[in-house]
Amino acid sequence: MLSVAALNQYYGESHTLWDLCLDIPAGASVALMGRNGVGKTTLLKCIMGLLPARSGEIRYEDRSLTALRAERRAELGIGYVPQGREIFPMLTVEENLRTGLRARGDKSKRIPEEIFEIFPVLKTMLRRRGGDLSGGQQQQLAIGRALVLRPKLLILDEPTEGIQPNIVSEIGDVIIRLNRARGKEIHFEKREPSVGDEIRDAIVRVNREMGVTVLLVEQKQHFVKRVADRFLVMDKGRIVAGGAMEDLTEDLVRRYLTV
Amino acid sequence: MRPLIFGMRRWCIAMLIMMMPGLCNAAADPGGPFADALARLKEAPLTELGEAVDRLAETNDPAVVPVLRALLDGRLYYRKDDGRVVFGDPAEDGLAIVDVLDGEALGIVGKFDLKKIGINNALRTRLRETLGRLELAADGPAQRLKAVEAMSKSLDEENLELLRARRDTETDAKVSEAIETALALADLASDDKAVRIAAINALHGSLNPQALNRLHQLLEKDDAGRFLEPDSDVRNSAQVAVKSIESKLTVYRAAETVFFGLSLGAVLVLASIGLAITFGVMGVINMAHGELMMLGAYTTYVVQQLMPGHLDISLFVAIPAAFLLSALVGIAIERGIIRFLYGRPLETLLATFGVSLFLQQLVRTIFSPLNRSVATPVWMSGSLEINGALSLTLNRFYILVFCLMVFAALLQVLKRSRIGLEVRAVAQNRAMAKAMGIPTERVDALTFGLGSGIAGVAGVALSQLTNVGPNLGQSYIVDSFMVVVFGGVGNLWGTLIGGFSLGIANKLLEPYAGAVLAKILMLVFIILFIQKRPRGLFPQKGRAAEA
Amino acid sequence: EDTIKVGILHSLSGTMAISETTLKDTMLMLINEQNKKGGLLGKKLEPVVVDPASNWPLFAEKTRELLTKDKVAAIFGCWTSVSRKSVLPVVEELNGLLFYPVQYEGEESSKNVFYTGAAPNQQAIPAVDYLMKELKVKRWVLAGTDYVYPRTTNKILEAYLKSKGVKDKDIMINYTPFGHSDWQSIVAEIKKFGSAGKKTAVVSTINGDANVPFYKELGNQGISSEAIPVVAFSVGEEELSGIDTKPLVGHLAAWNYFMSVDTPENAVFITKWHQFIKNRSRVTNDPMEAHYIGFNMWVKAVEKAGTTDTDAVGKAIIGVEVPNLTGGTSKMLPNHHITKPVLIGEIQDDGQFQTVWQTKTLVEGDAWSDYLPESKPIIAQWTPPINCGNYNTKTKKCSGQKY
Amino acid sequence: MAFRLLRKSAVDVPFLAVLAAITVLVPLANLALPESSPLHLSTYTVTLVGKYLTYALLALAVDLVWGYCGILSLGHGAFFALGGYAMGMYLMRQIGERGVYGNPVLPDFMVFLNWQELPWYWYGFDHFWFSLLVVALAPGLLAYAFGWLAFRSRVTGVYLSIITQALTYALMLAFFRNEMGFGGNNGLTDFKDILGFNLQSDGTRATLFAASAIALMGAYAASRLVVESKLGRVVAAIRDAENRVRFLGYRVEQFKLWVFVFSAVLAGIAGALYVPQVGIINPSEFSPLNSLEIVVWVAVGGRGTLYGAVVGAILVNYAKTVFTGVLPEMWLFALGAIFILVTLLLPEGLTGLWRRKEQAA
Amino acid sequence: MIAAKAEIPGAPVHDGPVADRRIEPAHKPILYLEEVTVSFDGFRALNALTLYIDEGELRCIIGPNGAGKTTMMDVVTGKTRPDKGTAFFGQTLDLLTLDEPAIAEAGICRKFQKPSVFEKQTVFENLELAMRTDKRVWTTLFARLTGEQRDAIHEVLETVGLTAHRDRRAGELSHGQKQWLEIGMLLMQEPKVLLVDEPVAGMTHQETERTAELLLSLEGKHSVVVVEHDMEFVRSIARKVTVLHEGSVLTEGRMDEVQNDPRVIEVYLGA
Ligand SMILES: Nc1ncnc2c1ncn2[C@@H]1O[C@H](COP(=O)(O)OP(=O)(O)OP(=O)(O)O)[C@@H](O)[C@H]1O
Ligand SMILES: Nc1ncnc2c1ncn2[C@@H]1O[C@H](COP(=O)(O)OP(=O)(O)OP(=O)(O)O)[C@@H](O)[C@H]1O
Ligand SMILES: NC(N)=O
Ligand SMILES: [Mg+2]
Ligand SMILES: [Mg+2]
Repeated sequence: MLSVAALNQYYGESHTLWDLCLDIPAGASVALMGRNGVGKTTLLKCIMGLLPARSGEIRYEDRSLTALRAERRAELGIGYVPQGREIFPMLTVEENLRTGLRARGDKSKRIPEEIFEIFPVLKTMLRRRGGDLSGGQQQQLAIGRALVLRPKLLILDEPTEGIQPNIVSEIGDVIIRLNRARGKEIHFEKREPSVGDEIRDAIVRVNREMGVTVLLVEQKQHFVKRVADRFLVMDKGRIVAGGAMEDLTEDLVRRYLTV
Repeated sequence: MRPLIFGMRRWCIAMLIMMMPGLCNAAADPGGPFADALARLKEAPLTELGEAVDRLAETNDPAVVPVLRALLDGRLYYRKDDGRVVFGDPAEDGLAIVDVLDGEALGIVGKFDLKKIGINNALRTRLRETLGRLELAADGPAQRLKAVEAMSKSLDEENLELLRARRDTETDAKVSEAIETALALADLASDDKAVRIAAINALHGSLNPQALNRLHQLLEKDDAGRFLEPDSDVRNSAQVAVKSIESKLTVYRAAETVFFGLSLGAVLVLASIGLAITFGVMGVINMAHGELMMLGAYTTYVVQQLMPGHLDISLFVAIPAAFLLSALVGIAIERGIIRFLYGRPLETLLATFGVSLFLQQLVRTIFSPLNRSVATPVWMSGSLEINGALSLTLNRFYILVFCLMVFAALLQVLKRSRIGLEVRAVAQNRAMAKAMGIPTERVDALTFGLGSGIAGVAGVALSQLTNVGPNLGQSYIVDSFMVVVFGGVGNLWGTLIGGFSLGIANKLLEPYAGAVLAKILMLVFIILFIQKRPRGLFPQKGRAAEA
Repeated sequence: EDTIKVGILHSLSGTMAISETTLKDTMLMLINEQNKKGGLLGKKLEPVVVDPASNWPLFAEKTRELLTKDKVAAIFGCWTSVSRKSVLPVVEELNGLLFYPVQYEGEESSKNVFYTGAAPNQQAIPAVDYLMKELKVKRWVLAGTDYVYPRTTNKILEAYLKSKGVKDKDIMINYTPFGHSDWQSIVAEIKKFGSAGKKTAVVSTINGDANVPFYKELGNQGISSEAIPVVAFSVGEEELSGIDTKPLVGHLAAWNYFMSVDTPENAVFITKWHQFIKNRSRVTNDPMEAHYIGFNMWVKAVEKAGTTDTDAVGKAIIGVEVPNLTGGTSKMLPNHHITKPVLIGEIQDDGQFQTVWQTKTLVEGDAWSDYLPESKPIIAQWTPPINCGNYNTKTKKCSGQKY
Repeated sequence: MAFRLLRKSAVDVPFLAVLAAITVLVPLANLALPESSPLHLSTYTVTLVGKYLTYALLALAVDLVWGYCGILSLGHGAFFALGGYAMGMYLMRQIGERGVYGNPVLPDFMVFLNWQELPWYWYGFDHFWFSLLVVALAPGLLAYAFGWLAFRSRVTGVYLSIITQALTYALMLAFFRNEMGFGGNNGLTDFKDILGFNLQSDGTRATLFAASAIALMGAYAASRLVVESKLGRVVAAIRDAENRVRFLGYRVEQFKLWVFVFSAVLAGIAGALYVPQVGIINPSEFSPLNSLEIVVWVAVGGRGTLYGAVVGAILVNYAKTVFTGVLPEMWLFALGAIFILVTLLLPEGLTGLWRRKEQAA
Repeated sequence: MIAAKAEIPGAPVHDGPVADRRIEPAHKPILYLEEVTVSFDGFRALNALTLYIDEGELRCIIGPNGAGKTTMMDVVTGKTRPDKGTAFFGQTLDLLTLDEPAIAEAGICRKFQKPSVFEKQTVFENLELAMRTDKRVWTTLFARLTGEQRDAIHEVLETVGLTAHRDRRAGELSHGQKQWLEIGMLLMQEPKVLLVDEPVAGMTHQETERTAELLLSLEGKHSVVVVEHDMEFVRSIARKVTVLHEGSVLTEGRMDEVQNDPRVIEVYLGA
């Protein structure tokens, strides 16, 4: 699905990514981990085309992305949820969502209803300006906005930062549901009927067949373990380890993830 | 409401067309009194021309009206070599001339072969009056109205006689009213108290400026402190009539002031609305905005030069042309300069300041530093006469309408098309907009082009009001920024409301404070207003705005 | 190669470029003509053009540059009074020569400046006389741009009108800022003032750019030249070329020259101008004639003095007579002003003026107005025994400009 | 800390040294060397450079508020002009009886506009010390009143910029009015002498030049001390994150006000030195375009460095002098192109070029 | 001299259920929010919120996104004026009459949800700016660092672990380091009350632990109010927890109590 080869990136004179290589098979859900400042965000931005790479190649679905502008990459089905949410502050929630419509390619003028099924809070705040939302609401909006594109590859940079715990787990569910490639069933323990349950049912209904490939940067290990089926570990601008989630050993964690 | 009379010039042209037939069969006796009088017309020095005109009029020849009309319009010449008096009309490389006496077309001659029979202002008034007497029975009611108006300027016995005679046969209500007013004015001088009172009553509520003056005179005292009008009854009626007229006038004056304010506001709005996009939405401090307007104004000029015979429709060509030209220049500026400066908004100020110097000098080099003369089409000249006290100048009226149309169109574009949303998204977070699949470069170019194009269209409107010269832009740029900021950056409605309120406030102040002080007060007002509302009239509120 | 340098100090950019660029071209033409005739004192004349950019301090700086760096023999330049005021101390300090070609408010006479435009008595007063006598005007609107030339002119006119028995209530004075563009209220005001039953006229000292919107508004509000004639002192052919004049026919201007004047000298001048500027539609105007006169006077004086030395030329030029373009001969007076005819013209639809009145003889420019109490006793005389620009005939003393 | 010291020694010392050298050498080259000497500097040059130096001081003032405090003032020309008018009024009063009407008290323009007596606000200007006081006080007080209102109401960004522009525009219109008693459009001119010295003598000019250079040095050093002080850092912090500074307990508006007033006073001093050298002050100094140009000088030189502003002001004005003489009909093209190219190619201004080189080394 | 609530001048007597549920009444309250309501265009971000913070206590505030936690801090620090209600600091200081600097000076300091440091200045300078001193204009102009002040800065540098980075520009720090720097800046202000909005967002597990230690070490010396969504972190520092929901207090109590409150589970914690 996505492969990066020998990628080098510099901020001015400072070399941030070093001959970086990675490979993400279609349908996978990959967690990218690493300490603060090792270059995770930088890598994602390069993939998205928001930062120029000095050398190396990025391929996506058998075509080279290297020469494409960011907006073309979005049209090809790469959705991006940036670190720090990057909501358009003066646009209303609805307008924030509508920004993704152009890249859908189906000339649709309506925001797909499934977004509101996933994040009902957005529906109640359609007219409020994005910048006025609380931090957590903004995060939901950012994910919703990326989903408007109907992405085939979804890139999320620390999506749980500042999110209330139950929504964090919902986001996890959403990611799993969108990804689905693992074919795992998600179990919702039905207790009393509640709003939350309805949401989950909705998510289950939505996009069963989607099979979105996911690339996720995340610090919370329990979340990662639940959502991702593979991991990659980055250190000092390189990928230093990777594999199936089960292979993420304590040793690796100690070496690359603790301060 | 009464039928509307359009401006003087439209009427003149109507006259010209109407007299054409008369002109052709004007074959007068070459040795007769008419020919003599004509010869006298040609020879008389300016001081004696008046008598010559009277002599000509007395001949009662059918050709008198066209000759006097031509004299008035400056179309009467005589040939230097043989002294034949001719009508001259501009033609390719000179004047097409037609003999006055026998109607013979004498072909086209150069300007230097002819001498114009010139008149002056005093004579013009006299000519109009003479023509008025002659045309009191003309076919067109508008013509008759002019005739009555010209005659009321000097209400001697002869004129009164004619007017009284006309009163009985006149069919047009407006003309009748004008005649009644004229006669009533004359009656004010009557010896008979009853006639005077009747005249006053007839003038009750009249908006004819002479009526008010004459009524006022009735109330004045002479140097010895005696009333000019001895009879107190007459004075009392006059008092009442004056009151009624003045209260009407107050209302119309207020309406006039509001119109003045709206039209000034329309100019401000037009000048700033493009800036509301390039500056307000995109955040580019576009110092070249004024020059983009200037380009629009020059486009109007060029279009008029390119289609000389079609003045009336030239503006409709100029508007899209100016939009395109300014938009293209705007896109060029954006692609060539501004796109390298996103994220450095203050530096756009420096670069666009350079661009503005450049564009100014460019038109100076191409068109010379002189102002260009942009003609006003007939349908935009003169005024829409609501009544004697209130008339709306047509150019301003249309510009007001045009301003609202441009605003509505722009609003629709920004609302209906995707570009409105996308441009704001790009302005707020360029990288994220890209990541959402918005082609930021195209959006930037189009938006800047749109704002610039609107500046060009504003230039077309300005060309109808003011100088078309290299400095046009500079005289509006400060005001434009003021309006956008006053209205609240990023809010088109704010620009509209802001522009109109500043316009009206300015015009309300002007009669009391004078033009300069009014402007100063407006500026001080803006400064103080911004203290109260630091983000303009329609601020962008909340957390979002603080980030 | 040895040349005589002539400085040309006219704004080629900024607000005044509209008016002044033409004067720069006029000077280039005149110098060109003179060189064709063999130059001056056997040397070629070399124009030095600078751009003071409508910026008054820059005028002073450029003057200094011309006089010290380029060492020009004379400077022809300035338009606005403030630019002249800015240049004045510099030409006096460095003892240069300045020929100033524009009608102005008077109240000045410098040893180093020659005023070839009209003083108020050569323009304003005759125009008002004409309106009073010929058009029987009884009510007056004095409308001007708010700066010193209109202020002074209006003060002189007000005094003059009052001396003729005009009452206060029949005079309306209105000032507007430079470049004023929204004339709606003021024109409505004038219209109201003019509807009081007495013949009313507007005496306009409105400057430059403000005229176009002013006249447009007049036309649109239906104020014809017959109803309320406007006589302007700052609107010439050049200004009219930027206005659609059809609605303005019959409004007036007072100048010392019109392009339409029918004399052989003028015909030659116009032809040469068209050849030089390579554009047959270009017009000529009064300040151009002033430069024509001024330049010819300077040439004559240099020839007479046999040198370009300032003091010698300054002495020689007084009394020099050269033909003007209206058929007379203008003379440089000891007060550094010249004699000029006064012409009143009506605007025609082709953008030209038709002369409707003119003085029988040439009028001597008066540096110090007789209608202002403070300047009444002052005279300028740059010949012995007085030899100064403001000699107070009461106190018998000189003051002011360098003497 | 070390970093700052380094910066100071790298630029400030040579910069001040050059200025000091100019202060001494230029007047010497003008007065002491004979005109025939190749090293002689003409009075024209001295006056010209003197004018540049006052512009440089003005640019320095703008850089303080814009480069360091983030207040883009589009109205600093107003403070400059006020200082200039204060000095001009002194110079007018010095004319005394030598005016054209010989009135010992009233300036000429008042005489012929029929003023009967000196308006009260002209009192005191016959004293030099009083005028100097007003040179600083008038701009300072205006800046104080304006800034107090604006900063207290938290007017920021373009809103602030535009009302500063409105301020100078309103003052321009006001000073154009002859009723104001400042000579209207003609302004104040025809000055004779200052402190008894003839303004047109070379000695006086050289002295004025030296005064300008010294004022610039003083202002530069003072400004440097200010921006390197803790106050300077607070102000820079305000520029970058105004709200955060408030939550640290600083009264942001007072800091802004202080810098704004300080800068306005510097601008006033620049104006006061400018007027006797160019010989005229008129309301067009208040024109919004003039103020805009000052900002352009600073941007061309490179903002937020102090010396960048000085370099920018001098270079742009030098270019103007040269172009208006050499390319009288095309110079706007040249100047426009320079502005565009500097923005595009040198984002940190001309001095940025040099800084970049230094960093590379 | 423990002032009973009713005796506090200016603070209205409040006998609502929240007050009754106060757990450790022995402590003297330092921050009083009573019936505070804030609305934005009709939307109530805070709805008659009543909250007391005691001197020296470490209080965690949790609640769903949009519950009004940040808005509550905005009210306390003077950034937002409430429509209704009162806010007192100590017994006499009416926060609603003060502006931001005055509140900061009185001793309430705040860390923002988004790390906000002066990116162009060094770590050292950032701390110096924050330091508690006379912050008037003229004194600032002539301010020189005393040895004592320098020591204080160094001490804080040690505390937040940035000694090695003291001369780096703050903009060059990683996210976590910026968070610490900002906490350091709070410490420099020697506040009585620290409001800390989401201090561990974006931190790795280990960084989070260090932050927890840091905050715990402040307990007793300062009142600390922490807003955080990371429950592990909250658990590790929590003494008393307040749960906000839709602009008012849903419940308040010890962590284990709160955690098992079905309402909290429903609106916040989830299954
Ligand atoms: N715009 C920039 N200019 C210069 N250096 C940068 C810039 N952005 C990031 N860096 C540096 O590049 C390195 C990688 O940053 P990046 O944001 O990719 O880290 P990260 O792994 O995403 O960290 P975190 O977990 O804190 O988000 C860091 O050392 C950072 O300081
Ligand atoms: N200026 C504003 N205009 C409109 N709504 C606002 C504004 N400020 C805040 N809100 C709304 O008020 C509510 C409370 O916001 P607040 O930021 O206090 O939540 P929070 O509890 O801090 O949430 P989070 O945990 O997600 O940061 C939110 O719904 C938000 O959208
Ligand atoms: N002298 C003039 N017209 O300013
Ligand atoms: Mg990151
Ligand atoms: Mg929050």
